[in-house]
Amino acid sequence: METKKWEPRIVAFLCNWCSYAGADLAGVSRYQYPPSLRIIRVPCSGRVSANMVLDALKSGADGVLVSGCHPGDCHYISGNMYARRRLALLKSLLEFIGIEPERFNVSWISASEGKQFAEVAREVTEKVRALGPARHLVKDF
Amino acid sequence: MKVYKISREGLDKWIKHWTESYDVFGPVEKNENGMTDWAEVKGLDEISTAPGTTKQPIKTFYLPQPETLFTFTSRGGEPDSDVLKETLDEGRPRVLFGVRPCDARSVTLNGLAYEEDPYYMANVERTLLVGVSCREQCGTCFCRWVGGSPFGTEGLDILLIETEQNFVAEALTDRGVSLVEAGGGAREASGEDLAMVESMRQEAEQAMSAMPDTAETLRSKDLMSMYNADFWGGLSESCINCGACTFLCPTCYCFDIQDEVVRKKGRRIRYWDSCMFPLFTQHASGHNPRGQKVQRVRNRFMHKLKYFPDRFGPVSCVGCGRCIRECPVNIDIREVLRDLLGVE
Amino acid sequence: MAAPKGSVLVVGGGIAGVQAALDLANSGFYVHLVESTAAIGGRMAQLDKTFPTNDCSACILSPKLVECGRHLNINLLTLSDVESVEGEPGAFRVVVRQRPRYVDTEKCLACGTCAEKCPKKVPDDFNLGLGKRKAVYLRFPQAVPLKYAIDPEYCIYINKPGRCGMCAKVCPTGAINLEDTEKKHVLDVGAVILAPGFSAFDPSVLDYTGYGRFPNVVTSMDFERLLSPSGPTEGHLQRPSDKKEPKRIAWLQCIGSRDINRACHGYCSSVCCMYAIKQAVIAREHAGKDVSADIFYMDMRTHGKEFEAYYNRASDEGIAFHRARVHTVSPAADGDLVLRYADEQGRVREEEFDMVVLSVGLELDSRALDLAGRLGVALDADNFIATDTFRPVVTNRPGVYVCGAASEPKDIPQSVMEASAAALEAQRLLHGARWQETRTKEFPPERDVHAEPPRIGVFVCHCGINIAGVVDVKDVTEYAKGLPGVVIAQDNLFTCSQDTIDQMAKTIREHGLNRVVVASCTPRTHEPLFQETLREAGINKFLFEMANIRDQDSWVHQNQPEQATKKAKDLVRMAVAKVARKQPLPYNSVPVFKSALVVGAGVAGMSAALSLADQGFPVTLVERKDRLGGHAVKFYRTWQGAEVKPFLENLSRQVLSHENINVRFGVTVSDVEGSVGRFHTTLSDGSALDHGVAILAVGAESYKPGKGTFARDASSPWGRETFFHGARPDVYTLLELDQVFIKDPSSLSGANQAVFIHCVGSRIPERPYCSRVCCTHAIDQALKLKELNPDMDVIMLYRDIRTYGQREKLYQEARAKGILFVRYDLDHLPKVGEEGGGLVVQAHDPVLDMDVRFNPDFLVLASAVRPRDDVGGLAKLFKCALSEDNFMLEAHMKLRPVDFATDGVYLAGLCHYPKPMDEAIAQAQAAAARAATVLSRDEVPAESVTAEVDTRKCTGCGVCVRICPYHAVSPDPALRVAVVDTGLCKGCGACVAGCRSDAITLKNMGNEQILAAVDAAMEE
Amino acid sequence: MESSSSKITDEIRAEASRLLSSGEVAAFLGFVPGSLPMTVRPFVARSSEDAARLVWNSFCVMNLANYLPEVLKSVEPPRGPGDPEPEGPLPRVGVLATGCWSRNMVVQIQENRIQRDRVVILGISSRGMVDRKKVLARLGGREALKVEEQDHSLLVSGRAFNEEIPRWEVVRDNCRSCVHPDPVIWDIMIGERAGDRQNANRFAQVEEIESLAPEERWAWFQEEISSCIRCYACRNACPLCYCPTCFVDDSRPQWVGKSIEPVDTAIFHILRAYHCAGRCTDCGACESACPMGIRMRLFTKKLEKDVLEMYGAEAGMDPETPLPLSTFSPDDPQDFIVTGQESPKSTGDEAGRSGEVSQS
Repeated sequence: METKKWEPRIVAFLCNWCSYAGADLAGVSRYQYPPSLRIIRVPCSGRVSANMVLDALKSGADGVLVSGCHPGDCHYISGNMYARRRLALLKSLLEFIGIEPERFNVSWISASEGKQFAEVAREVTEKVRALGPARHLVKDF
Repeated sequence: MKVYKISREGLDKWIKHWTESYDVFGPVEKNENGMTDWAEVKGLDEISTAPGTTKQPIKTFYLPQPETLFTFTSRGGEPDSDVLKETLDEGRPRVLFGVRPCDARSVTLNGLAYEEDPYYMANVERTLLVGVSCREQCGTCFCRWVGGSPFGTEGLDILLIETEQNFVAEALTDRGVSLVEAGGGAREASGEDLAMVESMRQEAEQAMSAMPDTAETLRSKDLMSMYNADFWGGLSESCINCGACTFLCPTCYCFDIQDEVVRKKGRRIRYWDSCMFPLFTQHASGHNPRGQKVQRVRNRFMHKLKYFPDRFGPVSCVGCGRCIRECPVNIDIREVLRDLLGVE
Repeated sequence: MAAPKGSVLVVGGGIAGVQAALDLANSGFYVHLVESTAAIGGRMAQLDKTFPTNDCSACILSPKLVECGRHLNINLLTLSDVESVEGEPGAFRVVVRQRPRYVDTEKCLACGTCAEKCPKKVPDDFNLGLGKRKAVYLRFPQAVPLKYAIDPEYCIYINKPGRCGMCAKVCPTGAINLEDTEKKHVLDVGAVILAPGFSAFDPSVLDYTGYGRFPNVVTSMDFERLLSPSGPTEGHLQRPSDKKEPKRIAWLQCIGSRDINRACHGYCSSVCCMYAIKQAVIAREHAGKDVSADIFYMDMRTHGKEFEAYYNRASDEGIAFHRARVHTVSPAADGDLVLRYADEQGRVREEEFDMVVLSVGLELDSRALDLAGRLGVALDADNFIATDTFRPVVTNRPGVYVCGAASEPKDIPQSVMEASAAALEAQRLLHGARWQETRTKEFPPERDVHAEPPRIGVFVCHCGINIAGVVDVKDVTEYAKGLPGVVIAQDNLFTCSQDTIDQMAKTIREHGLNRVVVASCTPRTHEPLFQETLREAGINKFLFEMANIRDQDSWVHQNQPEQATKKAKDLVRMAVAKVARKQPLPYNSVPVFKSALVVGAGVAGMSAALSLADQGFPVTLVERKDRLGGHAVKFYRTWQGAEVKPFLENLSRQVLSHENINVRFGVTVSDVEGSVGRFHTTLSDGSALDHGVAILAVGAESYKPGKGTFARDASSPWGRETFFHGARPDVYTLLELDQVFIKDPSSLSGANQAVFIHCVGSRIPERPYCSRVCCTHAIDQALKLKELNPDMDVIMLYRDIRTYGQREKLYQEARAKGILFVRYDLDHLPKVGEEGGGLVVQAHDPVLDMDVRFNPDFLVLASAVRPRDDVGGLAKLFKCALSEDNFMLEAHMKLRPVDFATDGVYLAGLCHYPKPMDEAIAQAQAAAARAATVLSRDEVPAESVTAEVDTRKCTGCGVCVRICPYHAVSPDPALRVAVVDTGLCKGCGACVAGCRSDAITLKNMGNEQILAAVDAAMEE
Repeated sequence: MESSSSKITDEIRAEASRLLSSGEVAAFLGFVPGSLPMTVRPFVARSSEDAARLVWNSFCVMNLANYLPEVLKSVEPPRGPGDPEPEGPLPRVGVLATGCWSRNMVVQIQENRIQRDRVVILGISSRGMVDRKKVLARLGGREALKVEEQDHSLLVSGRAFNEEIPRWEVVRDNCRSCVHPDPVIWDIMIGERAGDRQNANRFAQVEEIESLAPEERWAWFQEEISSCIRCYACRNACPLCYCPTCFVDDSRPQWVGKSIEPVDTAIFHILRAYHCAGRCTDCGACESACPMGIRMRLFTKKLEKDVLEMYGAEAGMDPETPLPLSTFSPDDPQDFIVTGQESPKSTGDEAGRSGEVSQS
């Protein structure tokens, strides 16, 4: 039976080496999670700029997930470290202006964490689902 | 022209009657620093009586920011994909109540450039202007330098003049007469009233410094000597190239057009542009004929004070003083005007 | 020896043969790959999923097969058998007989018309007779070469000329040649690699199993086919008798293994425990969670990397494990089956099942036996090809090597390792002839598509039922046709199969496509394959994008087909939007510094170093201590009985005297810069070296319970047990006992009793893996004690005895010699105490269900092999990862067992996982072979997706310069802008996200492409 | 009695005149009086006559560092793109700098915008600048025709009114919360250094907003930016907004719409603030320049607070300390990371691993 409930749309920027592989592993291990994520493969979480996150929200994403290698595991040595600062500040600023904190999420998922990936996907989806569709920064006309 | 007399209460009733068929806007106190701005009103008591001009000019009603010109979809596959559909907004007519004469003039001046623009003209059609004369001039007012008057009627449908107890309403156009009739309760003004208004007008005009024939003088000057005058460099040095002056100017009407596409829904919008911005004249090649700040600053003034008069007659400035008031670095168009008039 | 030949013969087209062929072909040798069936792929192609990652076997294998099939330097000879090998190492003359295919491979398009019209239905041998095929057939859907063949045994025409001939009539290209004849190929090669694989044990001889009599008793190979989407039931689990979905399935272990009575195979087949668990897990995945799965076993042998965790997970998921041997399978009503078995306490039980799977063992194929005979290659007592402890892939015949299950039952990663090791032996032998007989690939010139509007082709893969079982693939394909820029959209059963790939190239050309989207599995495994197809079709390979509708869609939304289909459309739309904005990129390369760094001078490190040095590549061997040998110096003998010391002395001598090896004692690696081809490494003494590749062989440590508490975690089942290790002289670890054997064995002769405790520090929550080597090592030591004093009582307290493969014979011998085996489990742990100055060990005997006490003269702890604490630091320097157990993590657990995800860095030995010496040597050689694929080249490809500066937007603020982890961005002082060194840039994009001005972008991974995907994702 | 501002004015004139006439600097960046009360005009003095016009008062709200790169370039001999740097030292420029301006210059030095050795900094410890809008607000629509500055008050007069306003009450918010009034780098100090202010509750305004509920914060944010006309005075007044093409002007991709629709305005302000993260020294020029009275400084102030709390960094305090977003520490806080531990437990269809339900 398919459940008929509102399915949020979440843009997920996943680094190629850890989190995208972790998402693959979730599939290989058949861990099930809601069909809400739209995964965009990026080389590194360090590739994800504040502009990109805002663009996803502007385009109508109900939530955004950025996921990279655990600190210290970055395939590119330190990309995730820069990402951590950038995204921490962005997250804080977005919350400051009243964007619900649950809309923008950052996680670390390694290539061996298929289960964790599914759990993060579930957690993010359910939190966003509870908020309802995004309104604040969505461009529409 | 028909002249009426109306009490304060009567004016309030006008507004209330008009709201049945019009959206009525008036200057409303927006925040604690005493500045007023345009907002929809339902009665006279909402309207600010502070002297001077509103924060924003009334061009926001004629050149909305943004104005959708066309819509389209770009989904591909569908028959109407990528086909532009015109969206001329013929919305509800509206009355702007409490327009200062300088602002009202801007509609006429801008209309010289926009007379063939259906979007602009549709807005002119649907917008009725009820002006109010200026009894007090501000430190930044200079309408009498550029062909205006604190009692000017150009562009207005009705001009209100506040007398000691009442208002005198000059219905300047047929639209103005119908508005008065729609408002109801007005009596025709007496000869006494007319005489009083005339003396008030003279008093107010004489209180302001005036510079006659500015446009004629500027038109008669040599363009290249103005262009090459050496004060531009010093003037532009303090400019930060923001758009505060142009965006708050009632007669700056430049725009850019861009397509916005969201989730394959698209629209072509017109939005304000400013000659102060480096991108203003940038070519697709990357070349920019006005790449330097000095060129842009010069263009702003030359356009208002030379190119526009040369083409249309009057200067493209109504002397409202907003640019002087709001410039973060105190660039004062009156100094530029004096300098230009002094160019030999 | 005269100048050797630059060609190598590889016999057997299974995964081992394929890997050996690829390693050789990629390191400068020409390979003749001889396969007896009509297609390569071997047993692995017949498997459904592989443990422990549950990767789809065909999916991970397919790219290798395709690479092999398309490789310019691999000559594929199918339906072929080696008749003779004459000559000497370096110069063999080989005669190969190629049976007729009756189909011209040049003309066959694999359209299938012939098979459709062929009137003769025959049992399908690929499906082990479970289904039917035609006399003209394709071995399996992803077969390489993807060409039909006619089975002469069944073909009507061939058996009665003049009859039938239908295939020839309907073939659209005239490819059928019913008069085809056998061909004889005479090949001159320098070396021979045997990879003939294994046959599954035929259980018909075991009457008690009912196999052959009861249709619902199947072998594990049968069951793989029943699970496989390309199998006879298309992946729908059905039992043979009535096609009903079985709800109760039993697996019987050790069928044809560990059975000297009825099956004549004493050895353990090593892989059956894991595959049975895997089959139970997958069966429940296929047929639903209400399927019960019961595994009947003797010892659960999950001794490989991540295996124990897999076992634990299966157990947690509800798979039932019975330590019991089934003695009869008898029929019940409706085709059901009754198992009679004795439980551990000896009580006889009966249980009914819908289906029984026999976990059959591995044996050498009879044709391989014949081949060995013809080639004069010796066999061992178990009829596997004999090898040497210290030369694990070398046969008795010089120049002839062996790999894979032909020398001992083994799993896929071990086979792949040996394959690379065998390639290494050939490289070592023939390095003088490198690049002498190879050819180079020419791609057609690429069409300049800059000015063209996007013309996109979309290929949507069913992946059997992997995708199509959940996602409506036809619907997705139709949808794709309407997307902007899409010219053509097709769906394929397996997009990665050779025919689809060839068809794709053709479609690209015929429709003038300039961009391609494949919606299938993950780009992490399949992107290179499809990208090469673009190149072959004359399109720049970067004009490609994948939509991952399997791993990230159908597999994770198995119960939501509608939503999964909608998501698949979204993913395709995103890929189309993204690819439309991609541009051709240049193919960059980096010159190779032709020398290697090997870290760690244990047996693995020394073997790796010698393996490369012997080929002429300079090697720097770095050892943190001041001596060679690592832990091996503490070993007494290998499980085969060979003493370690002489071997080690000889190896050390070779290393120290080798002109190409520079040994650096007492130093460690302190910094690493650069990447494959041009590493620049700084050592702890401040010296630095340039090298093209690195092999990490830093070993592991022996767990010492006496040092610190047993467990950091007090909740460990053992609590803070130390076994008096370190406190009493009569408590040894295995290595400590080896020291006694080496130095003073007679001191033990007087002892009356010895107790061994197994799994000390292994298989507990804190360290959940099995240490693999300890069972064998402990039993070998027990035997040694019996040698010293046949009257000594030796007691082994164990959990499962994991003497995998031929190590099983030690276990048999131990039992024969009266060594007592008492099992314990985590609920009944042995207790060690002191009593009157001596030791007392108390254990619970589960068979007798009573406590037993021992007063041994000494206690031996089979303690864990644990990863070195500092291994993470080294891994990080080389940007390599660790597994959850803190061993080094290879690029792929199944098929890339010695590669790291970081190019140009390889691993070997115990830093990968606990392993015996022969396996460590094989892995070291494998690492060297893989390294040689880089070192043998003048340049290796470099990143094409690099950062690029728009100088008009750049302010020269230097943020990117500071951020770049590779120092690839530098300021241009004159222009005051940033400049990117594309040779150094790895394409991470950290600079891009750091630039406020949008002045630096990543080619094809720029904001334009990413945002197009975002926008497309949000479209309704 | 002479006010402190007029004393400083005299010193500035003297020093600027000396620097210009001696040739130590080719130009000197300061202010001259404006044409309206409470205004000054940034001015480039190129002669000692020019220098005599310079003025210092409580209305010097524009950050002069904004003009420095341009003025530095204007005094260089002309050269084409790609031409090598001219031989020998390039002409220098003198400039006034308070605490926040000097820190801004430090950031610009770190970002290769200006070269330390080419600027001669006249340091002034700031007493805080007056917010003209606050004065206007107190006048309630009455027009100030004359404003006279005293050390602790402003004397405001207009048509039929005279009013004395306590100075500190109308000082700009950024100045009221300032803790580093003294220049960080300078060559010549005008007047005394005041030392760091210890007691200023520098983040009070931010904390007040932080204490609101998310919806209240959003309402506040929307109200705050609702009057924005996208004139970019804030951006252009900021010395750190110097991108040749601002993100608002990018059309491929179009990060933000160009008009004043609330979403576009919001994204503009978010990104403008974000781009100043770790760089902004809270000079307040953006807010002072805004014709619409938007307090966009609050956004950057929030980031200033975060950067200080999370990374212990303050922009422009030391040229040797890398900017916070171009460095990292392995121990940077990451309590915002989602781990999936709050993931809801198995609920039928889409949760858990397929095949996870125990045997029945």
